[in-house]
Amino acid sequence: MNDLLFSQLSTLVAASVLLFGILLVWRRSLLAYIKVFQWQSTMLTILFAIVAYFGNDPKLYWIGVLLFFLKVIFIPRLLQRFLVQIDVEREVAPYINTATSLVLTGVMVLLAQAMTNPLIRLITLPTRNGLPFAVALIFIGLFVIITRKKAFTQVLGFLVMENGIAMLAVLGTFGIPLIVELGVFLDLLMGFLVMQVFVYQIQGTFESIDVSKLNQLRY
Amino acid sequence: MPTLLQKILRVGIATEQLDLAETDVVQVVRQVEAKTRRLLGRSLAIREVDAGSCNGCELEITALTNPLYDSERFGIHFVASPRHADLLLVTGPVTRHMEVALRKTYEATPDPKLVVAVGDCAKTCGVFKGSYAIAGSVDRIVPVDVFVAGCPPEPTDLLRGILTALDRWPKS
Amino acid sequence: MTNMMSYGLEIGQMLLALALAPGLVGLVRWLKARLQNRLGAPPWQPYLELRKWLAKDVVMSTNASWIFQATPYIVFGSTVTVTLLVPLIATPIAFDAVGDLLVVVYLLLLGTFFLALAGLDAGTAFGGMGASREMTIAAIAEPTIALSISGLAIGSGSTNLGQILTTTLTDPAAAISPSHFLAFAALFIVVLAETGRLPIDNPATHLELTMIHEAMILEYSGRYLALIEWASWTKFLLFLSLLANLFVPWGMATLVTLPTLALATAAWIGKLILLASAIALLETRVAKLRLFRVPELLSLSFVLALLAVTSSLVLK
Amino acid sequence: MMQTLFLLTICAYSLGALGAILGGRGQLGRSLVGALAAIGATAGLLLGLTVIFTGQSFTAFVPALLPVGGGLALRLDPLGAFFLSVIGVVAIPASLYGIAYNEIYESERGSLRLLGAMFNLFLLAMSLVTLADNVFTFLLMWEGMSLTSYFLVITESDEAETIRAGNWYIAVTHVGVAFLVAAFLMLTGNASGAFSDLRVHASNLSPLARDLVFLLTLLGFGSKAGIIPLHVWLPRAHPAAPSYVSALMSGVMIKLGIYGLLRVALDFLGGGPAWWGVLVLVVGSVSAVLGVLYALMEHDLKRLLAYHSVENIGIILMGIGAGLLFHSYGSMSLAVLGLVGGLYHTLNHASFKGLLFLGAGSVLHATGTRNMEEMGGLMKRMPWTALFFLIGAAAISALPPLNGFVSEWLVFQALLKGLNIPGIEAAIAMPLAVGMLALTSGLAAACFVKAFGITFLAMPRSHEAESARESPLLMRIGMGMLAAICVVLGPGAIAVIPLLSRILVGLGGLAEVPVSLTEGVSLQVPTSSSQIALPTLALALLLAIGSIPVILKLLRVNFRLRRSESWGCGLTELTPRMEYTATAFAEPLRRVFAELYRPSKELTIDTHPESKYFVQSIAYRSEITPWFDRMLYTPLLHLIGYIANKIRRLQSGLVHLYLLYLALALMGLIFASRWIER
Repeated sequence: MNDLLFSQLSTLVAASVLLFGILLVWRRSLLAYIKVFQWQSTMLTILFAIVAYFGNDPKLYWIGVLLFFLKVIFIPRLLQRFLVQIDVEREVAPYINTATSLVLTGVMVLLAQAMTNPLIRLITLPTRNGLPFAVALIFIGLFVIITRKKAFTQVLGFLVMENGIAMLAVLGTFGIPLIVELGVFLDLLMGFLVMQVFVYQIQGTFESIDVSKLNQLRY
Repeated sequence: MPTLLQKILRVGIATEQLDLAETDVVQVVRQVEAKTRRLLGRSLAIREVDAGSCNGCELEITALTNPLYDSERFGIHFVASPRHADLLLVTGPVTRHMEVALRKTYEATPDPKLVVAVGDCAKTCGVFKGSYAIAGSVDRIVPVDVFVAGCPPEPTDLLRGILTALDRWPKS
Repeated sequence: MTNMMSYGLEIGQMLLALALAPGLVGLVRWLKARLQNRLGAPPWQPYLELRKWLAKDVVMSTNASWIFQATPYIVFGSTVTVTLLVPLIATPIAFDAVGDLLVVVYLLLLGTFFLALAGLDAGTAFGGMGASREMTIAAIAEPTIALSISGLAIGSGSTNLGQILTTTLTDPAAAISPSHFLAFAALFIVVLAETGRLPIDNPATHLELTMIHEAMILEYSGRYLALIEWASWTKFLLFLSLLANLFVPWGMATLVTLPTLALATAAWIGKLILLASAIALLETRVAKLRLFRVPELLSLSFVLALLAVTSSLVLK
Repeated sequence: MMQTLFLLTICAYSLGALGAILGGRGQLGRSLVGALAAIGATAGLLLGLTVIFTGQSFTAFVPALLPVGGGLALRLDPLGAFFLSVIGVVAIPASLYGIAYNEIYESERGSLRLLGAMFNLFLLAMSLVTLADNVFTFLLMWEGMSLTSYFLVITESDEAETIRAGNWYIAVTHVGVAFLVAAFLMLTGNASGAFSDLRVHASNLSPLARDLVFLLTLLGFGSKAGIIPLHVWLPRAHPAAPSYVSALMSGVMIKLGIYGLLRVALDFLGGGPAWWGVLVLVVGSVSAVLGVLYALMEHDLKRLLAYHSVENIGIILMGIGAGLLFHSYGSMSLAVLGLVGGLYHTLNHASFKGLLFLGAGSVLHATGTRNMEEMGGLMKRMPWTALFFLIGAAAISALPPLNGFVSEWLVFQALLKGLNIPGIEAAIAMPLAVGMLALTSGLAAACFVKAFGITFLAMPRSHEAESARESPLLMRIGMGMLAAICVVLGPGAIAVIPLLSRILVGLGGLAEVPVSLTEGVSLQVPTSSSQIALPTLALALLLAIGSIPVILKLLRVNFRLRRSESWGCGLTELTPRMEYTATAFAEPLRRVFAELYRPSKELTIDTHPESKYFVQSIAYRSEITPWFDRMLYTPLLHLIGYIANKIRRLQSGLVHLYLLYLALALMGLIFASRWIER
């Protein structure tokens, strides 16, 4: 019964983490992106807590707390400040329109299911049913990075992808050693800061954060 | 979302309560409510026709639906089609362009129906009187049940006018 | 269950649905008024409107044909038939064998089809616009509905409403499975679209250009208007009941005795009030979407439904 | 008994053809030719029903006829009998309708003789396709069917567009025949061409050869059935042909593609691996969705219907694909569910599409145009046509309790059951198929609101529509018969479905005992509690609708009604130009699916030379080129043109050179045959 509850709960929360990933594809205002990311990270924290509780792994709580501070409070706040500075509100005209993107998202989820299906049959972890969602989330993050024009959105895509990786780790292995996790966090932070600088530079050069303008550099 | 809810709670109900002092307004309001209940099953649908007004009257009419006056609490609401309406609220001196439109609106409203002409212009054509663009006051185009005087009339006057018109509602 | 009682139950729930539908809509309106800091019309206002419409004359366009006159009856009749099919307070019911979830959806589509035709019948631009929009939204909402139905049907192995409810009732663990949760979210969006609520359609709008449902019925008056509005209110109640009962069936009567039925009715009304409040809150919070954003919202719900189906397939 | 019916069918059609050549003009002649066709069709229908009811096959073998191909072998088993009956169902009303419709050809337009003769021969050839029992007979009749229908398509040969439509038709059909010949050659091998030998030989083929045969038949029969992208001839040929011929071509002829596919894939090959089913399912889903999407953008009433044929063939194939998929997994009762869904939709589509084409023909007859933008207000001018068209429109939109709903329900149930199939390809294909089927039916409803609403309701948009008159009695009778069938086949499904499951008994290893899909008055899905009782539902619906006015009367509700102008927001006059057009109606969907349609837009605004704020005229033009035309056929035609240009060099006009070619070809053939021998 405990295992069943664990399995159901973890899958449910994993699904909601994915849900916020899909919402990211749907929304257009950059402020909404931040909110979505915040909610997604909150759900991810809850997922860490669930795995820590049922999997009897107290150090996961610590990672959860860390994650909460970093992704629910620190990064969104930074992003918001950032948004005020670049003064852009909306993602306009992505390369693929929103309705099609959403349908493609559905297809990506199907693909993720197909990919992880053999794996799920192999392993016996109670959390295995959430794995396709994690893989799907990574795909979606990648998809957002590919199809959106604003550098800001791409940063969000990167963050979401990272959330997917964290989810894959916690569901697939019940968390990796703390030190590795810390390293990943650091990496993430560095990556994020680098991208921020990058966006500032684009903004400064083109007076826009439209990445599609980068091709002007060729001339 | 939380900010919105906080704001809603902080403001509370903005509609002016009836049990304030026994003023003239409140009495009117009470009477309107009673009458609409008796005659129309407490549901009165109004179609507003702007037959060339300066929009002063419209401002006051719009005020009827705001949270302060909230005409909806008496079952009075505005509708998008004369087919749904019980009462036409006509404003302005009828211009020649709007003459046909007014007539057609009257024609399109199902019986039983009432017409309330709002504002001084509707009765006398006001400052526009004698202009080449004017077809005449409202009662020359469609049968009017009640005139509401004022330039523009206050929401209370409007309610009083509607109330008087309801007296003319055919008894079934 | 004896035959007599089960048919009595059918008639009873039909009458109950028709009787409560105006009140439910009135409740949403009242709650919305309160959230807008207004006093608002009391929840029973729609009943008064119905009575008034039934007493008024009908004005019918000279362009219109018998379609215009038949439509209110067809719309109302098909909705009434649906009230017989959807288990509202007890399960299983006699009409489970007559129609399943697909029949419910297609019967409602029958009403929409004729309403759209009636919108075109008078030859006005707004009527045509409403018809076009309504059919567009109905068409692209259809895949989500079908997929949500499949999501529900996988668990119970059947589209039979009674069977679905019984399966959920006997297996509460399934109710917190992600597929259940996702199918609910998907269906909720579709319900908003199908019943013309915000952010898809604004039921309180007076501006023709933003209308969907109301643009089609601008020509209707008197008893026809009463029938169409009553039917659309009943449709709203039915969709909310489907949402409530399919995903949270607890409280429904499985035995037909007076106390259980009374309890079940109370539970059902409680669930409806909860959902109605949620919708009122949502309608206060969100703005209407531009018409061409609606397909995006519906494709979002499609993805959710697809996820619901595939995740329940994986879990099998 | 069966012998008599068979002979009657043959004789009536032949006499009809003969009569048309000899006379066939004037009221009497036309009636005679049409009546003979109707008699033939009736006899065929009775023959088919007899075979279905008794379960005994009818055989006739005439070795002396066509001795080269192994004689004229005919055998009518239940599967063929079903399709023969479908021919009868549409052909009887169509023939009667044709008697009155042909009046427009009395003048110089087209040849009435050719039309009458080809019509009868077309029916004969179609009937014999379902009867054929060896390869030679089958292909001969298939070709006869194609050729006669080609002549029917180009009846109005005074129009260049008609000729072009005919060219498309004949080209695609013959590409299809080429695939079929290849498939049948592989199936026949060294055996005789008799179908019974084919069954034996097919079981000895290697899996690869079987796959190849399946693919070839899917392409060959698919080109006739109109699967995407081989459907290009449908939207061209159907509008060009006389309407009752379109009804037959769309209602029946394309279904013979389904017959062929079932015959080969299920009967000869006895089913195959899972991917066959998935492939058919995918082809079906794509055809269904794209068919209806392009139908939505059409304003030519008959082209719109033609695209809907593509859609419905897609739905039929979805049922059949699901059936084949279940078959490969060995769940036979579910296989029957899918196949019965497909077959029932075949019958239903024949009835409502036949009806709709006859209705469109009636409108064309009255207004002289196929363009919906010039119609409107026909409801009052042609009340019967309008009523029948409405029934057809409701049926094709799958509205309960009409017949289209029943078959879509069956297909839906088959797909839902398919979700339980293990294996990842089913887990991906099935949910998408469910979604696409639902999208299809929703869009079809939208499309028929447009087709009916714009054509029949509101005000007439042109002078022709304004002066339209109701069609002659015979045309109304033809439509009325099909409308009645549409209504009856809804609740009547409980009587028809058991027969359909009997047809499939023993085919390709399906169980010998018919699978019961009904229980009492309910349709029942095997191994599930999903069921619907259409008769009860229809009754409840009728009662509910009928009792409302009564109850309102009892409540003493106000029943006064006043007629007045439409509410046009106070406009001086509401003119037909202000009505919503078909283009406008479809605009939201065009925008939603813009990525697929990629419409070209052209907006020209003429302003006054003095000031750009005074607009004198605005012209808006938007066109949609279907992607298969854009991406497949245009390059293909260019390629063929290029090759033909190169080959032209061979044509020198010198007789000697041609003799040399002959000699070379002869020698080449001799060598080739030696190589094949070895």
